[in-house]
Amino acid sequence: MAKKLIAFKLNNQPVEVLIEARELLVHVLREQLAQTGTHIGCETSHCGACTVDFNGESVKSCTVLAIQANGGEVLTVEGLAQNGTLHPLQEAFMQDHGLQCGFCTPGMLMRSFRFLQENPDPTEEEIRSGMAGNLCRCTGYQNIVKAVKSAAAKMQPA
Amino acid sequence: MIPGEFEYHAPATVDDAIQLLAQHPDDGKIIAGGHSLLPMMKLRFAEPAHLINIFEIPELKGITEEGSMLRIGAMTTESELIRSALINQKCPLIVEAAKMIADPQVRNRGTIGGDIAHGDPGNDHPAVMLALDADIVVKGPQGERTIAAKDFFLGTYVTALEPNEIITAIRVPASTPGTGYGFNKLKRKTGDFATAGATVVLHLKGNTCDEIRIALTNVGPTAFRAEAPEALLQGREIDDALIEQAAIKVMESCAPAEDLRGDAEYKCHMAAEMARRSIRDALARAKGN
Amino acid sequence: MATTAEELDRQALLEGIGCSRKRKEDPRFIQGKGNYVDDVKLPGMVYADMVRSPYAHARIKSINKEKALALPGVLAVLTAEDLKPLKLHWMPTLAGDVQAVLADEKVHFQYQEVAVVVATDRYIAADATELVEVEYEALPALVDPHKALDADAPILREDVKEKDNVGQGPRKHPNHIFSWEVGDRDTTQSALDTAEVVVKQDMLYPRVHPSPLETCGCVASFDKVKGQLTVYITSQAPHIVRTVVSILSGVAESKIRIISPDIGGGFGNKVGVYPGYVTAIVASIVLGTPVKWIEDRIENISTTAWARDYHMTGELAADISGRIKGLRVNVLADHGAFNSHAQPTKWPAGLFSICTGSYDIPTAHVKVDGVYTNKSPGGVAYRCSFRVTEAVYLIERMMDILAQKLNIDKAEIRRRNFIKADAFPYKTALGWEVDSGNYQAALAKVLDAVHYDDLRKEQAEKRSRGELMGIGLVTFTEIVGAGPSKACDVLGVGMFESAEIRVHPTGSVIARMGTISTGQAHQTTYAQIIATELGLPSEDIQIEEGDTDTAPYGLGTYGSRSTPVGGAATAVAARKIRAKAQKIAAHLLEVSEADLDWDVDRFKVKGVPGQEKTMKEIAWAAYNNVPDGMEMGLEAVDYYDPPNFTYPFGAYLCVVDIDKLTGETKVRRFYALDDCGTRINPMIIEGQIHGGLTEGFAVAMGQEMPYDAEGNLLGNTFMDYFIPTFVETPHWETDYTVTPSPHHPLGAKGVAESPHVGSIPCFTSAIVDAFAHLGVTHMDMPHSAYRVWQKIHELGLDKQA
Amino acid sequence: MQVNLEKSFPLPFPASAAWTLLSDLPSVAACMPGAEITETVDDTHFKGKVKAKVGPATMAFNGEIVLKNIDHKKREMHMVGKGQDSKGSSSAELDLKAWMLAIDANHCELKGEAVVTVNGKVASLGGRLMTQVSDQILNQFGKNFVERVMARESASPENPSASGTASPAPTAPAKASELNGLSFAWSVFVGLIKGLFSPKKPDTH
Repeated sequence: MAKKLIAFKLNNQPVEVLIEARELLVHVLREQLAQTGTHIGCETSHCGACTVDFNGESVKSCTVLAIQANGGEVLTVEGLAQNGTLHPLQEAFMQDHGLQCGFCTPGMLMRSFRFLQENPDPTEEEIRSGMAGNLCRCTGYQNIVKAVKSAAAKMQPA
Repeated sequence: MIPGEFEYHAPATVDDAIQLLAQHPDDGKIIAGGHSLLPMMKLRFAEPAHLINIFEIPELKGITEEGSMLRIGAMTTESELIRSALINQKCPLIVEAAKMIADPQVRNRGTIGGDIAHGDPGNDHPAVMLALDADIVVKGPQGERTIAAKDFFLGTYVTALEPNEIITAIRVPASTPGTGYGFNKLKRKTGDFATAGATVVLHLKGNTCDEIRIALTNVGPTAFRAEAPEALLQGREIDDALIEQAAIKVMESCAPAEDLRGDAEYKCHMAAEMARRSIRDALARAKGN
Repeated sequence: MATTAEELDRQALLEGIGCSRKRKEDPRFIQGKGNYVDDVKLPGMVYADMVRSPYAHARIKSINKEKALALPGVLAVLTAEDLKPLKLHWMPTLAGDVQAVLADEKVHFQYQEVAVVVATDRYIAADATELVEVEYEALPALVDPHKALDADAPILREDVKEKDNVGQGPRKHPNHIFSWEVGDRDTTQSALDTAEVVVKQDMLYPRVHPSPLETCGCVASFDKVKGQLTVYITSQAPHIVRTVVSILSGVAESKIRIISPDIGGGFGNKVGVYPGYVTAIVASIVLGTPVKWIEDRIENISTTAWARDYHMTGELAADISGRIKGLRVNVLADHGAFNSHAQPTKWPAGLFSICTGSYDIPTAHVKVDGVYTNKSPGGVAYRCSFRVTEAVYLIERMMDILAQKLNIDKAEIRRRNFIKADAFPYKTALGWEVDSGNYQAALAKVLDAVHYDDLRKEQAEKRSRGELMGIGLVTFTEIVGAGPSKACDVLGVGMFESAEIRVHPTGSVIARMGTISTGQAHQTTYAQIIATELGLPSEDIQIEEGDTDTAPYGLGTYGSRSTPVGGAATAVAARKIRAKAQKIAAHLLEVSEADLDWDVDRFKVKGVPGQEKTMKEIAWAAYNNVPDGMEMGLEAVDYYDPPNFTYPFGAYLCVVDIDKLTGETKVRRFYALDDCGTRINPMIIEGQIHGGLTEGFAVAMGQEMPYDAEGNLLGNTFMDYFIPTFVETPHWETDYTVTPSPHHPLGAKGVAESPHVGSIPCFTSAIVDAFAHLGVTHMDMPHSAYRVWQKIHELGLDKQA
Repeated sequence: MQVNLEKSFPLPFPASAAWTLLSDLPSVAACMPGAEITETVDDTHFKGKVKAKVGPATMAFNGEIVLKNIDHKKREMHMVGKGQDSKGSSSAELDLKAWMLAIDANHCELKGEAVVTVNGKVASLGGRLMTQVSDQILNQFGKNFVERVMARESASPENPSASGTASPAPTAPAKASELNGLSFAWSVFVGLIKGLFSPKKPDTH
């Protein structure tokens, strides 16, 4: 089947890539664009390890076709730090021990990145429901909740 | 898990989409948010040769007020429903249901039209549409027609939508004084289909229930209205004893299949319990309205 | 030991043992710069995908590859026939059995590997798997292990039908694998015969799957010119993989390089050697190009190693005061189609005989029978030491049941039977020597913390109102750190662990270990051990593991053995360096070694303030000014063979409220006190405990691998297989006591698995307790709403007024 | 996994008339949605294929049908069809016992007991819907069967109700079709069969 050229913004940089229509966004990010921070965990849109920010919303990139990203904007964990400065969430995950094996972490960060824009001052319960699309097998979530909460506090305008 | 090959189409308008569907009657498939269809394609259960993406079509988006009705574009996502001030104000039942669907990321892609068109007995909007007495607006080569929700859901994956038609919008009545709703869904965990769900919309005139619709999720081949308990409650002052009688009738109306969520007996009981809760919630809200 | 403020300041700078040091691994993971197997991309790399059986039991009549081979981009399709000339169609298992690499004439479980397709990209490989035409003749499937030994049971393993031993002792039926017995049968029988009270209970520990978030996979790369094989692999035991691959392929071990890069969680699932790895290696050797094989989640749940599936019967004999007189346990173990469970080789039931628990039990007898069924092979330790989860579940359930029978509170019955704090080391009736413990203190601390008496009062009130509230209690003892090589080996390799430490002239350090972190942060914690032992800052200590070309041979990370064995090796290697450093310091300070005191990060001349050499100074001197006759350099290696296992323990308490109308359980409170001896990094310990408790919650409340009568695995995606989310997961409260291990160089015991082992029976204890006043003594897992409701319904508790 | 279903479809014809159709296996197969006999091996052995379309999902099975037993006296037949999907990842078997039950001279019922067994991916992943989908497929079969008998009977000169009347030409036998294609008629049919078979009532104490 003929390949198609698509163009989108990836981590604020324009990219062009030749794809088959059936290629999943997560595969194109990882294999063609070498952004391997976005992971594949379940492939049925349950685990959230493949979460990226797409046109200002969190999506599971295992269940989005790359061709659907044509003309859009995608932000992955690789684009979270700005000019060499870590995002407050990245700092908080380290500070509060919000990760262990690290496999779910990019998805957790990308979801919490968007979540804190949707809800800048969440309660613990709101964090838990806002992050319910991301699975972690290592941490038991408690320290991730803590990290998101402490990042939220840091991100509050003074 | 990798989908088979297909040709991708992204029509700009509904008419273009309908035309594409007409060109590929046997092997064309509409994709909305894709969270039901893409997993089936990745498992190679579904292998459409032509995938017609309607997710981005502008005329399928948006929520507007049309007199006493709300018109919801078919491609409105669950997240957009939850965020909509209009829906929150005029039809909060939809918000409550949408919040219980899947998880935040999936709700950003999942659409109300896709949820309804798929015909899965486990989907949540069908029962909500039945309880609201909604209209499903569909368009095909012959133009637009409206199908009442009660005539829409025919069986597992079988709906009144013709293969050459697309759902364009949903029309639901805005809530009126004296109307109350209840939505209760039992699920094993976040992201699961309901073990059983019950949606109730009722209207009180004084203390008398003069209108009630009870719709059930995942306890039959499709979402359906439980008419016997409705008939029992209609025109009555609903009290606990009556709710209990209604719950038994709910149970009798269920025909669930056994799966990992439970056997038929459990599911029938859970449908009854969800119905009890939804009737009580609806009553409380109707009295508060 | 640092005491002065100045010493404490210097000690703090080291970030050594006891410090909640932030993790060294985190910066790469939070920036998406981890390097997991699927991130590995080599020039010319191609992709493998599996053709799998739809049947649990069938004969393969024919395989036709033509259509698949005709698909552009397909490079090879391999079947058992292709592997036969290489003698690679079967592979040995750790348990002395063999496992089919690709199905040879028969398939024995649903999703079994039948053929492997290799193609230029993973999309084409996936397409091609559908084009391989396999003709099957379905055979009756054996799903229920209780029927495995029936006279008319279908014979599964025709390949070993005639053998009277498949690696773990004599067997009595073609579907029988082994019988294993330990303890004193006669004294136990007589204890049961003469006891004032006997309780007996059947219980099923269901088959569950560890499901790390990263599935299994590998990239195999054979360099034809150099004759070298490199394999990037999701393995918790890379050195063992190298040995196995060498034995299988005939390639010298020195020409094989196994690299476990970052691993996205293991939990036991990544201990085994799987057909996917072997076929990728073969394909790479055949094609001369790197081959990647990554399984999807369905394949992971359906084919790679699961845990448990123990059908247990426990019997406790006791006197009327609740004092235990004897324990008997019989187990039917479902091992699936091939006996490829991962236990130390001589232990067909792992360390299950730790099932006497924290209690002083005078006599005991255990018998375990393993059988084949048409299910996937496995039987690993899912976040636990070998079969210890099953053992702890058994004894803790039996303690509750005995308490109930005698109407004694479940805390009290435990107190009456604990091994006393002054009785350690304690030799159990089944032969273990428990190194240290203080169970009374741990239990007392927990009961105080939760106001146990108030909880019981609240429960009594709720019961009187018809509400269901349960209090679970567990006082467990684990056995971890396999293990003394006299007792434990893997394929004949003793279960030691290794560390190699090199101090550079400027005082920075590189150290390599034979273990491999799968999230436990070895880079962080091993550095802390070395920092304390050598007085050099953790920050300057680089830890590497997982590359068999550079790391010393080790048995890997599972069964909580990294700290007990790897940590000990690290400490001992560091102490060897410090001993040499002391000699150099004496030489530099022109005193005798005996005149020197170690002080945090330096040697000081006794009684002469200011006469001292820091470790940094000594490191420099090690490369230019050593005593006569001494080799230059500052490094050491240690292969640590532990004298004993370590025995972490804990006391857990759980409070649940159950919705009578839906069967849903709300875990209102979970209080976990762990004693893992010396605590190296409290932050990481707490994180491990949170994770272990959450996995325990998952197992107790929802995980199962249900097979239908035809042997189809139902529910092999994350839609059905229960992985709790943020929403379902309870809030955890943690606490600790410290009872060091007397034989471990640091006094440490290992921790990550205790919360899993301990929490599971605690959840069951709580759920059953909610119904205890109605005479319920046991309920099998998983305690899903559906199953709990069935009990409610059976008891008529859901009747509406 | 296995699904057991019992079915009953009323027919306004004598049992003997309906039996003619039921005893002809290729005709029976043609009533099965998406099914087709591709080869008649002998009187009791056939080869065939089934294309099952369930919503967006499509599965094509190739396999064999064996007529296990046919009893013209009792008007009973027993057939077993089994096949493997063309992708090799699933298999399905239908064990169907069907018989005509005479109600009176002009009415009968098509009775059926079906055991549907599926293996492989479809069992693992489709279990949630297997009962309902099997049920629907059998309902479709029943509907097609009824229509065929009706078409045949109304076309038949021996049929007293058809002969001599000016009734319009009988409609062509319903094409054995995929499940979804017939949704227009579905609601009517659902009405028709409602109440004829009811699910097992739960215990409602």
